[in-house]
Amino acid sequence: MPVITYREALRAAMSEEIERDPNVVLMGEEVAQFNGAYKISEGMLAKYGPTRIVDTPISEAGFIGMGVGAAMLGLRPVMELMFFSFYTVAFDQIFNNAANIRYMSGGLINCPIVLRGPANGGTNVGATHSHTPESIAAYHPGIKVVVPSNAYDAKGLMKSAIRDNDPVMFMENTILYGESCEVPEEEYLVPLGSAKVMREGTDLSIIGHGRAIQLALKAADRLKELHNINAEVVDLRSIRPLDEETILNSVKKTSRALYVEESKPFCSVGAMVACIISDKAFDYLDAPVKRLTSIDSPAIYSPPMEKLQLPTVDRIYEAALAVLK
Amino acid sequence: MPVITYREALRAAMSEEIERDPNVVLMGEEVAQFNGAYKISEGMLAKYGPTRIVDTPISEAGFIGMGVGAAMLGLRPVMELMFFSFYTVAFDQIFNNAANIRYMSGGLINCPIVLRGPANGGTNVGATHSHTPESIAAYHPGIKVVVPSNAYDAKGLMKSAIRDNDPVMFMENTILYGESCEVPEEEYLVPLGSAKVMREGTDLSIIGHGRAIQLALKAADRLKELHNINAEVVDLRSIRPLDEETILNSVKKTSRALYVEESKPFCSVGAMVACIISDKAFDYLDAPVKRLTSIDSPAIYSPPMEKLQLPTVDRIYEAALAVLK
Amino acid sequence: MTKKPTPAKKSEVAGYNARQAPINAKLGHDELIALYRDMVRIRRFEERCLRSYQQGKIGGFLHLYIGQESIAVGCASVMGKHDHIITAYRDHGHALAVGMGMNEMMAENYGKITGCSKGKGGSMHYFDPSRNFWGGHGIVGGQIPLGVGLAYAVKYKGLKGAAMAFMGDGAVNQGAVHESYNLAALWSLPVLFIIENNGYSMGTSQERSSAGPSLAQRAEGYGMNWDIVENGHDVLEVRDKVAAALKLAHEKSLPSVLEIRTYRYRGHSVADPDTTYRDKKEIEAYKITKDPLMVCQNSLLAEQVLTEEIIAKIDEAARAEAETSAQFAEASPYPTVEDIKKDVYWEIDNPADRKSQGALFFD
Amino acid sequence: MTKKPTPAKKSEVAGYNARQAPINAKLGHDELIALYRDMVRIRRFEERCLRSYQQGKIGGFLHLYIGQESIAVGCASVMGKHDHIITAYRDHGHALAVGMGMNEMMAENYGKITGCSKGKGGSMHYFDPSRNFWGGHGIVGGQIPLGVGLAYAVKYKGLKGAAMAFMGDGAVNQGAVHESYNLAALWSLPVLFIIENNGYSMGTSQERSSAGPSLAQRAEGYGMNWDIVENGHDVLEVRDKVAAALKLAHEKSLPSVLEIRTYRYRGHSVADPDTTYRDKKEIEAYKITKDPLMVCQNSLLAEQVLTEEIIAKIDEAARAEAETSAQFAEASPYPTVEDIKKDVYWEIDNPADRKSQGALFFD
Ligand SMILES: Cc1ncc(C[n+]2csc(CCOP(=O)(O)OP(=O)(O)O)c2C)c(N)n1
Ligand SMILES: Cc1ncc(C[n+]2csc(CCOP(=O)(O)OP(=O)(O)O)c2C)c(N)n1
Ligand SMILES: [Mg+2]
Ligand SMILES: [Mg+2]
Repeated sequence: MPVITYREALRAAMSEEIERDPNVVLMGEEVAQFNGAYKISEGMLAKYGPTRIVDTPISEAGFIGMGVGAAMLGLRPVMELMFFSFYTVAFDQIFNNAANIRYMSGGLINCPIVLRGPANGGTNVGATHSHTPESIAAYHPGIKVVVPSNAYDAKGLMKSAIRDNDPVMFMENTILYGESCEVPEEEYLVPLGSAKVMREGTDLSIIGHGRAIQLALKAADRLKELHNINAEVVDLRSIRPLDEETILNSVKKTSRALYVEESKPFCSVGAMVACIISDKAFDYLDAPVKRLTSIDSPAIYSPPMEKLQLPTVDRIYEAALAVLK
Repeated sequence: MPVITYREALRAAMSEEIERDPNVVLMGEEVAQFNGAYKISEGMLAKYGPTRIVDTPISEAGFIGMGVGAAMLGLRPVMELMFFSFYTVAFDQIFNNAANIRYMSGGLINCPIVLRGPANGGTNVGATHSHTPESIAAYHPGIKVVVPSNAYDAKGLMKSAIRDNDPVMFMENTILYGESCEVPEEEYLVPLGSAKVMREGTDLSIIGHGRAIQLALKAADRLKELHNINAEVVDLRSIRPLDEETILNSVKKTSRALYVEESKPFCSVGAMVACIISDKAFDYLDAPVKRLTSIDSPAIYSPPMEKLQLPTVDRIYEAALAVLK
Repeated sequence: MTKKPTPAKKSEVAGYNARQAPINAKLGHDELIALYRDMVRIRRFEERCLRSYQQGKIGGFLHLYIGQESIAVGCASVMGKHDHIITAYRDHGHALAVGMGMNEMMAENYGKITGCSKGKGGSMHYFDPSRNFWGGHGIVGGQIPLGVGLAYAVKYKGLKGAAMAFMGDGAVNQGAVHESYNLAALWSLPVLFIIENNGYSMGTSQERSSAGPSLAQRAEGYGMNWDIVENGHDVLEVRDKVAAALKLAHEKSLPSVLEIRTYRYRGHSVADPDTTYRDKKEIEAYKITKDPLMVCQNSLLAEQVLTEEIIAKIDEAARAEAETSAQFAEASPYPTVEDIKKDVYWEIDNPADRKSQGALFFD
Repeated sequence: MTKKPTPAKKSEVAGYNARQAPINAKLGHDELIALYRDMVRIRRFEERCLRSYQQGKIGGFLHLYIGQESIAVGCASVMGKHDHIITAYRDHGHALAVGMGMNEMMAENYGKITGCSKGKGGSMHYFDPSRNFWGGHGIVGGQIPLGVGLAYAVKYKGLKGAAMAFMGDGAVNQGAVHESYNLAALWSLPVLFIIENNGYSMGTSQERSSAGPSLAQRAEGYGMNWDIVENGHDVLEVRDKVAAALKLAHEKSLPSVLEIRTYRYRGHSVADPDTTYRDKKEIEAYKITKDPLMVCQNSLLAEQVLTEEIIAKIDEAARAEAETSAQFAEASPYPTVEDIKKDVYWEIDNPADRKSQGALFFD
């Protein structure tokens, strides 16, 4: 199977869908002539032309709202936010218009739009550019939220997201863009709402989403190596819809759970999942569900400190040991 | 003690602080000449003049950002959002500028701003006007979030919020504006971050915030009357800072907890509090922490349905019984 | 400096007469009467809404369009097959003008399942995609980028059409509006930004909210076509000026800003006491000299297109239609608790076609 | 339609000579040299930053101001006691121009605790309230309402001062900028909106992002004063035009929009390959004919204000200062893990004065 990067996987998914459906367009700042700030769309302008790959001015509220309007009339816009953090200036268009238009119209209107871009810290770009808005987005009924942790999922989920008739917020990660894994050449879809057991285990469940999963897998290796602890690692992949079944099955098996994520702690996805586990697997738990998040402050710039602010393999490893105590 | 409304309490708090500190100004749409869309500022223009009570155009990002800039230079603006829902168009100014400016400047700059307005459903104004953003706001380190459930707290918390050197989001409730309680004539402050046991009990803890507390008190009466169940009711009053101690003490006493709030369920404040309780009072719990929220959809317009979408005394009563089973 | 007098309107050509403009000159009696009738229907519908509101049958806000009927009717009357409309919460007039029925509208106001949005949107959120009507939006200015998107889609599909995106005089100071102007002008999108300048945003007079010589003239900063419809109460002038802008959009894919001067008779919403910010006399003066219905009626009477008899019939029919709609609404059922979670996700409403898995709702 | 040629600049008076403008004519040799020196210091500092970045000492983005030095220096040189500055992420020039030290700036870039923001903000987020410098902001256009707020506070306090709010040519299409224009014009706030038009927003040329005749001219829609500084590379012309707008702000409390034409030599940020969207020749042509340092140097040489010897000394001193700052940064410690949670809440950092209770941080 070919090994490709997360970046290439995203590009392949968008390209295939653009070829498949004439209503799919990719829009955003610098996606066309500049080939994308993070080169996700490299070569796509040359291949698909300026009708399908569209550079926008720096007007996120304007162009995302425009995308919502176009989606109402049948287009399927894929909107790149250069950083997902810039959703802050388009918040109203996303959470009032995209999220609510179906409801407020009594089901008359669909909004098949995808908003995508990197939603992570760790690249020393400071507090305004390092938002992790998955819990905020998923708070809103009407919205779907996807956070792929690897190239295979990135491709399969992106294709599902573009074909989805509901608005999907697709949160990528600049640090993962260059990471590779095996990705089949044949077409495949990863359905939204299916979590994936990335590593089987019996002693505790490390559940999480996004890049934290990659770190969790390393921490799990270390737990095995140093303590012969078998950690199961579950990647949500999709926050809303949420695969509660896979989460609960894992915890029922292991009786202990740790949630890992890059979010800030207050009202994060991890808090929600911990709350679901504590409720629905109450009788199975041998210890409280623990969480590991970024340290609770705006993203610090200082490069070595930002590394430590985010979850690390060390911190996950320590937290896992604490859950087992 | 005089009995005054929540509306009057807010007005009194702002008036006292305006008289006390020449840097306090009240700004917002229709706050001056129109006397406030919900008449919170009635009479204040006449009393304090147009320098202190300022009507703004419909430009929330512009005028809230302006408030942040003025706060950096020493003003203490109290900004009315006619509906708190309109924070959606000012999201960037609030969560990037107000929340982060102290951090990004390494502590050189303070932002003593208060954003206030009604953040609730139940008045049949539809999905775009009925946001409950307390979990979203409190997700952001740098921000403080307050949700008073009665006139006494509204006054004491507002005065504390205006004197606070950090940005405070002060979430009111249109349905409570007309509700009264005893409020002392002498000056008092309610500190941010102190929860209040509104009703003592031993059988379960009903914890919550905002108007849901008023409903919880009625449900508690009914539990007592019909089943001789003694429910303790704890009002957070402040979401961030959060009074974990009062919450945990209550649950340690009762061993059972129900969280009630008007939010949507996903990643709500209740999820966070349930997660904290399940973690820190793990050994005390006789049953999983349960939550009661609004039904998970955008706010419906239909008046009788919206009533049912929100927490009701009936639903709280039933949920409490379920926790005790 | 910011309070410069309004400049001479581009369209104030000496001797201009809307009735003689080609688009109006060609109108037959039936068409002229239809324009009048549509305005009467809006007014009678809203008067009936007001009664229902006062009876507590309608919740939330009720923003009446009374006084502005000539705009929605004039604009809708020049719409072609691929032209679209989107507006704010003051949407009854536009909805009726594009052909929506009073029953589904009134039922919506009552929060009934038979409403155009199944009782989920209310008075501020009417929609009818089958009639190219895209709402009905509550966040001031928030609908304008959507309007640009409608225009974008029309152009993308190669259709000869345009979007008319309506807003109030207070809405022009929202950032999203400015971003929309730039996008439309930059990409030559067939969109008409139509400002219904009724002089007030809630209790704020237009001069207290907007700097600059006129609202429409801001278009110049984007190199965009603009015009002011001084006599917005004249349905024929509205038709003429809007048709000209539509033509630019259809034939050259160019956007325009049109500022239409108008007036609202009622408070901002029905709950607004409407006593603090304007003089009763101001309202009366407008009613007497510029009421859209009366102006139209008088000129059609003078032309002998209308007769007192026809007028009475139209009025009676409109009242009856409105009354019937109230009865329809009254008799209709509310949505059920189960309905609350419908129409949130397409996938949930179409379970046979659902591709995703897992929980989409929580509690 | 949207691509109209730029109109005649208001300020292009025949025979205009910036050197003879009163504000410049009165400058002594030392002052002229100081202007030159400040520009050299910015360039040498940034060149040193670039080396450190390439060595991996600086993380994230590095947006160099090289080519635009005349603007920050010209503007800062006319600032009075109550004048304030706020800008975007391309902030090194403004910081040095207002008097911040290279050490604290370089240390900030290195993420050290000795940095002006204690290593928390990085290159994009410099601040120095003691020098009326309010950042350094990363969200395009987001700083502009804050600039209006600075002006509001100055006016509120009855001080004779103004705020200069800087932005790029790409930023003008953010909604917050438009809202700010309207507020400033409506309320007559003493604010200068200064657009540093370097022709590009990242890889997008100005014509591809903004419709309309010129960026500055959008001010007319708000009845606001505006001007274009065609020769933005000439520090004296910048001084003259900005001083005029400042005067309007100080004396009449009026806002202005100034568009200053300039150019950046480097990529948008250092990581930008800068090969896809402009021709190397375009850069070279600018460097040869309009480099702000060379233009200033040449004219001061011609006036015999500068000599080759002074030039060399200034250059040497600036290089040494920059080198020292890199050593300072290198030698400084990083913040600690404990520092991560400082400077979030005033109350936590001032525990003796804390009034609130409960947990402010979570895990
Ligand atoms: C972003 C936002 N801010 C404020 C409001 C509250 N609000 C609703 S309508 C309105 C006045 C709008 O006036 P205008 O645009 O002139 O329209 P009109 O009501 O006159 O038709 C205001 C302030 C809102 N709905 N959305
Ligand atoms: C709201 C927002 N959108 C996008 C970006 C990413 N971004 C940073 S700088 C920039 C270009 C800005 O160009 P311009 O305003 O001309 O300033 P210049 O870089 O030329 O100084 C972009 C797109 C951002 N930081 N904020
Ligand atoms: Mg109006
Ligand atoms: Mg630029």
